[in-house]
Amino acid sequence: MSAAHTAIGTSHLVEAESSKRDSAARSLPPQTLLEWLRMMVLIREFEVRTMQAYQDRKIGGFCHVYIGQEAVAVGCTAAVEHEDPIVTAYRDHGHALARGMDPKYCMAEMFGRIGGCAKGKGGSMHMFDRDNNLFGGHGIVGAQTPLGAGLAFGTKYIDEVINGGRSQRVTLCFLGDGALNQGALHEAMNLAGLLNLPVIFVVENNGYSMGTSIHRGTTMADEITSKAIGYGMMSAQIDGMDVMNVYDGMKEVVDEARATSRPAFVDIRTYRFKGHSMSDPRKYRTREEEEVYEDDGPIAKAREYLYDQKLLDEDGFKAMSKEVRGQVRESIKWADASPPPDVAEELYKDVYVERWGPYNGTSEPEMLGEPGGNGEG
Amino acid sequence: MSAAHTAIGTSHLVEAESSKRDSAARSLPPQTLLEWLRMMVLIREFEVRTMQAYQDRKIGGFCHVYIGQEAVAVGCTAAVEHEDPIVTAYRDHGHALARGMDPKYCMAEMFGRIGGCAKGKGGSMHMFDRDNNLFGGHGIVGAQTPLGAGLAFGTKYIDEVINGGRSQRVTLCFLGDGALNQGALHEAMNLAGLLNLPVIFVVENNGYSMGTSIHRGTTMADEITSKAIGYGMMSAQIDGMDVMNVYDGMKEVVDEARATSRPAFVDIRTYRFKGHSMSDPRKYRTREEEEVYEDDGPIAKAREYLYDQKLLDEDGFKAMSKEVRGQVRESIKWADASPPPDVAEELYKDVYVERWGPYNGTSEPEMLGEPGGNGEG
Amino acid sequence: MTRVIEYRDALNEAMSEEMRRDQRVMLLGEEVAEYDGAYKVSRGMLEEFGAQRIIDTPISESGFSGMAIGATMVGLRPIVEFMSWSFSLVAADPILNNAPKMLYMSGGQFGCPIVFRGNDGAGGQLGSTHSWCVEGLYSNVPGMKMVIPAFPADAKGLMKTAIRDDDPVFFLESERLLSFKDEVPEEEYLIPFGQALVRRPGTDCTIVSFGRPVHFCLEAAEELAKEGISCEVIDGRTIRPLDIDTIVESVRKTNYLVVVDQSWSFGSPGSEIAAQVHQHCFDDLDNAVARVHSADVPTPYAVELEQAYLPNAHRICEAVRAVTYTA
Amino acid sequence: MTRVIEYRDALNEAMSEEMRRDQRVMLLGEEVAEYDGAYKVSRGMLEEFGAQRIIDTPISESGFSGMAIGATMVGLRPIVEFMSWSFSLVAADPILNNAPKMLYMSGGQFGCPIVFRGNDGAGGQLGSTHSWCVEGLYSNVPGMKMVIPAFPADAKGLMKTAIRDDDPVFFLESERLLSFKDEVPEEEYLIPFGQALVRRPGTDCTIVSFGRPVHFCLEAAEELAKEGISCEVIDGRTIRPLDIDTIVESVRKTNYLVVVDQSWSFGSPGSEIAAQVHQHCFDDLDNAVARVHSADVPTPYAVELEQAYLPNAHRICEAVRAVTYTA
Ligand SMILES: Cc1ncc(C[n+]2csc(CCOP(=O)(O)OP(=O)(O)O)c2C)c(N)n1
Ligand SMILES: Cc1ncc(C[n+]2csc(CCOP(=O)(O)OP(=O)(O)O)c2C)c(N)n1
Ligand SMILES: [Mg+2]
Ligand SMILES: [Mg+2]
Repeated sequence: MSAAHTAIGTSHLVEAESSKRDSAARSLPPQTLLEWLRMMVLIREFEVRTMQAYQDRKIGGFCHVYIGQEAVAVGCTAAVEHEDPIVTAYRDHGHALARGMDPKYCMAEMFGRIGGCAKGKGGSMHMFDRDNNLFGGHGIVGAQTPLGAGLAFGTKYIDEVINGGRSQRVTLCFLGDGALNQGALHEAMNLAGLLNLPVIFVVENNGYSMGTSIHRGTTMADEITSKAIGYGMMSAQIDGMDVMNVYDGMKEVVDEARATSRPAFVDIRTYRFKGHSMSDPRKYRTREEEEVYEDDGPIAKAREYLYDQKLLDEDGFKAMSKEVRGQVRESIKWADASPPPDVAEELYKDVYVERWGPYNGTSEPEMLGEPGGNGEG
Repeated sequence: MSAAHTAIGTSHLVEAESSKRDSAARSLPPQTLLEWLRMMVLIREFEVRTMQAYQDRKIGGFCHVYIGQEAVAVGCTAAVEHEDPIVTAYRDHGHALARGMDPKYCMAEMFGRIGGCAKGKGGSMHMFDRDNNLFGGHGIVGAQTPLGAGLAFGTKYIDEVINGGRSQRVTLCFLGDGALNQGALHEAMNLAGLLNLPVIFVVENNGYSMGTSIHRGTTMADEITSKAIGYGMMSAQIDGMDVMNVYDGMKEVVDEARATSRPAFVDIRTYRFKGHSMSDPRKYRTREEEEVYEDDGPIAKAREYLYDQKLLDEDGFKAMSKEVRGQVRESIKWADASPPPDVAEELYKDVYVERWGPYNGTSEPEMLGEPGGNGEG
Repeated sequence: MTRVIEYRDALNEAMSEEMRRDQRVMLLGEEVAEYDGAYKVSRGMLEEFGAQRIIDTPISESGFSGMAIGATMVGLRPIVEFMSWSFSLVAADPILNNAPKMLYMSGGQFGCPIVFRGNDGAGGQLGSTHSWCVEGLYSNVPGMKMVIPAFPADAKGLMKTAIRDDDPVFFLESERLLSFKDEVPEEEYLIPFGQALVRRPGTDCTIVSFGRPVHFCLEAAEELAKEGISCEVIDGRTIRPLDIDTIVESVRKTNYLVVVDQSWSFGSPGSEIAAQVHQHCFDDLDNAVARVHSADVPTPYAVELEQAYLPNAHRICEAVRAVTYTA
Repeated sequence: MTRVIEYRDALNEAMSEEMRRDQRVMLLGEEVAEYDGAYKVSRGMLEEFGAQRIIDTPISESGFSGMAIGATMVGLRPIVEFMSWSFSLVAADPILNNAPKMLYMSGGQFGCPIVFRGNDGAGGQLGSTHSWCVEGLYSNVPGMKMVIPAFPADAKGLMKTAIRDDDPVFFLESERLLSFKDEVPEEEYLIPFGQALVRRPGTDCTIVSFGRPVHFCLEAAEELAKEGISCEVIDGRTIRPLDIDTIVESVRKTNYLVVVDQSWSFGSPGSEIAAQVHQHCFDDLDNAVARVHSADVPTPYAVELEQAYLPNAHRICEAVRAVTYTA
């Protein structure tokens, strides 16, 4: 069996070469690049420990780790502002961490503890973080894509209609390559195109949906940007194994989407190093294929660059890794110490904003100030 | 407001010109062309009387007439074999007649009479005709498109797996331009592409879905064949106001789909002369726009050609029209005479193939001979 | 001050008032803007509120429902029109799996203040795919509220409440009632959810219903009154929350109950009310609760079949006579 | 001859036997072929039947369900696997608006012999969107049959009946039961639809349930027996058709009924059974029918919450004690 992406050997390298010439990432302060590396190491370490915790039955349900794809969440998140909404699928730990969620809330959520970002009610697939503008973690394949269009609709509406200015924010809507085949995505893309919504559909194209390689599930698998043509949408293909490349490619698309208030479609070529979820023997691909990708993983690549540029040395990396390990260890401790949600208190809570009773049906405007008002509160 | 299709003035004419040079239709026996004209006249007359009957409250519910689009059903049906399945949306009278349904069954169905093709249980939107391989009339926009893929899947499976031969039949799946924006279509197209299903998605692009012009509802409205690119599917654009042109264009696509067992996507440019349904004041378009299309309607066009070629003269056309009027009048009489379905007999019938009771769960193989057998019964 | 207006205009008034009050509210759906709504419910709203707040969508129920849900997450309060609830099946995932669960899944971070509205139930001979009573299907799901007004005044007051409500509201209108005219107060008012209304007081038998069939119940009660059977007719108004108390109170008085529910019988609001009333009134009932539903078959087109299929005053009268042992 | 095999293998055996018997039968769904099924239900079937009959699909539930329905119209008899019924919501339109209505809408011309099958109900901590009990939602709809086996032998016999049935069948399995082992006859057999089974005879109280919770009922009955309460446990096996007769017969004997239904309470199979039993046994019941359901909230992830959310033996025991006035 050949590698998941037949084109990876060629077009990816070309992309990477060309981006070396005029890279926005290269002109960023070294501290930023070091932070990216640190974040990727954090995600990796977090996920390794997540897998252990799952083996130890501290985590239940479905659990999908992000190992191998770190450069995507980190590079994409870096390319947008903190106010720009992000929404994603169930493989969402990386996005949560990259977006700034403290790992302890993420871990506690998976442990099903009250300290989790959703008080243990959501679980691994549903990471929400209002403060960090992360709008979930969604488990139904493709379901987050109309939501992504809606986030962009909402920010644009607030900026334009309520605040009377111009649209300022851009939404990143992540999806797996498997979601390409859900009708919801196509409806969302058409809506985004028609209504000029500043949303970027970011396909984390890891070449597989569960055991199905993209070639077996998706037409035009080698050129999925062709799916954007029918919606008159700009598109790009980006090598997702190089965080600087992800940043460079995404920055361009984000700037364009923000300036024009138009949607975009991005095919980021990546690879998941582990199984689909915790119970996947990965019979559908060869170990050789896995090695092709892992040898050239996103962390190694970023580290080598920083070594080359003398922005980091081995000791520095060791110290960074150690610190990260400590942080993740702390998050586990914290999660372990957090109590489970109290059944009497929590089971029936959060079903409705107000509990039923003789219900008077008035809602206090809370998010945007007074109704009819102009300011986002 | 400009005409519905901005491109119609140019690309349509080009199509028509080129097809004049080597037209398959032109080499058919004159009798065939005369039959096409007669069928278009029949559909037109049938629909005019349908509208009257609706005004007279003999027909209820939603009712969508086919006036203006006659060349599409007639040309497409002529381009396939009688064994090739056809499925369509709710604007389905034209397809039923073109497929060979006796107008009296179609009219009686709309009258809600037991003599209707579905015993009056379906109504205007649900014309089914097993003998003529018409698999409905479906009311939910886009719902028929996965069915169309399934009909092709089924015929291919029967031909290849059960009969051990090669795939022989091609399915025509008609849809409105409004259905382009239903996710189901996109899932169906991807499936058809992946599984090599011989199904042709025929868009009857009349430029409007209810009051919404295609430009307001669909991205890439001037070039909807771009929607096929993402599925690696062959596509064509055809002028739908000229039945010979429809036949020529479709014949090519059908032959190719049959030979290769591959799907196709066809944009047939047409126009509905009347409102969306019976209660549509058509405020969303100008009378001038309507006239542009009506002056050059499919019936006039075919008739002029036959006049030019001396295959028909005015008397002949008058005789034809008269005969058709008689036939439609007869169908109305017949429908009027057909009794309504008996409530006691029919209300609870056809819910299950066998009525419940102590149910023994055996089904007699009826369509394909003995189970496991090879022959299609 | 009241005046007599159509049900559709009561809806229009409620939406317009709320849109004037709160810029976060907007309306989207097929044909709602330039066409004034397929059933003219949003007549004139494009003109008043402009194309950024009254938005025509393509035929993409799943897409635009999900989009509207996403918009709530940054603070908007959309109203989504389904031309018919029958077309909401293609949007079942966003409306059932997203909207009513967002608050819970996110541990209370993101509510979903949205109104889904449109025609529910049989119109005139619309056939099998276009006649859904989605209350039979969707009322099973917690996290949303379900409203089904029978009168124009309720349509207005409940719609206003729905728009201000912080939870997702499924608002079920009836094509057959849109032209129904009745008194509607001119001023602003909100009708709380979860409060049924005794539309006609009576002593011998309780009849409870929702939405359009409430009118059949009133007809039946009129008819039965002539026979000396005094029926108390309760208009449930909301299905979630269900005002079981008002029903129970009435049954304690009349000792008989007929539930009239236009949805199919199996696992419906009708079965729920029957089950709950038996629970609460085990010692009060002098007969089992009787139920009148649409026939348990796909909706037929032919007018004779459709009439026999739907609940109507005649069938309600029969049920009341049977349950009160006066048949 | 019987042997002890897993529930998943009983399903596999049924499908394989029918596919050997009838070439019109094929299986399609996500990961059913090369991956042997996400839950290994179709293990080995690709090998035996080849890629034309065991078909991996993309993640397009609406598309492939509709496709399979179309295929029935030219004579095939597909089995469609939903990896989970929770993912069937995106396919609600084809499975509810097409399959169960095709025969009626076409005036008897086109039946729809298809089986939709997959995991239903909560798995282990799968959270809000992945834990649907679709019987609560879909059983309202006429035109389809609904099967929900609790034991491997039933899984086999009912699956074979489902495949041979000429109507659409919704076949609800349980992820939590797939590894459950029990005796299953080796030979071919068909179990008719609409026949409930008394799993445990008893005299003091009837408990009726469907699918996985039947096991909790048996546990509860065991527990209650120690307290001297003899429960008759009925396994409904099919929800449509519902074998109300067997339930009624039992209630006439025990005079008490507890319905255990893992779906949400409102408008569920549980409410339907309660309503029907009150109708049929008005004079036989010594107390109102009690119901045990999942809590009326979205499914929580945390294990403590999920346990409290789901029906279990403990809650069933409490319900039986309460209903029989022995609490
Ligand atoms: C509608 C729906 N169908 C099926 C599933 C089960 N499922 C969960 S993840 C998955 C594969 C998705 O693959 P992809 O989109 O490529 O994302 P990746 O796992 O590679 O990140 C499937 C089939 C689901 N969650 N939702
Ligand atoms: C899913 C769904 N949404 C909405 C409708 C209501 N509706 C019926 S026809 C129609 C317009 C369809 O336009 P088009 O596909 O272009 O077909 P045409 O009427 O032009 O033949 C709409 C919105 C429906 N039947 N199904
Ligand atoms: Mg993938
Ligand atoms: Mg159209």
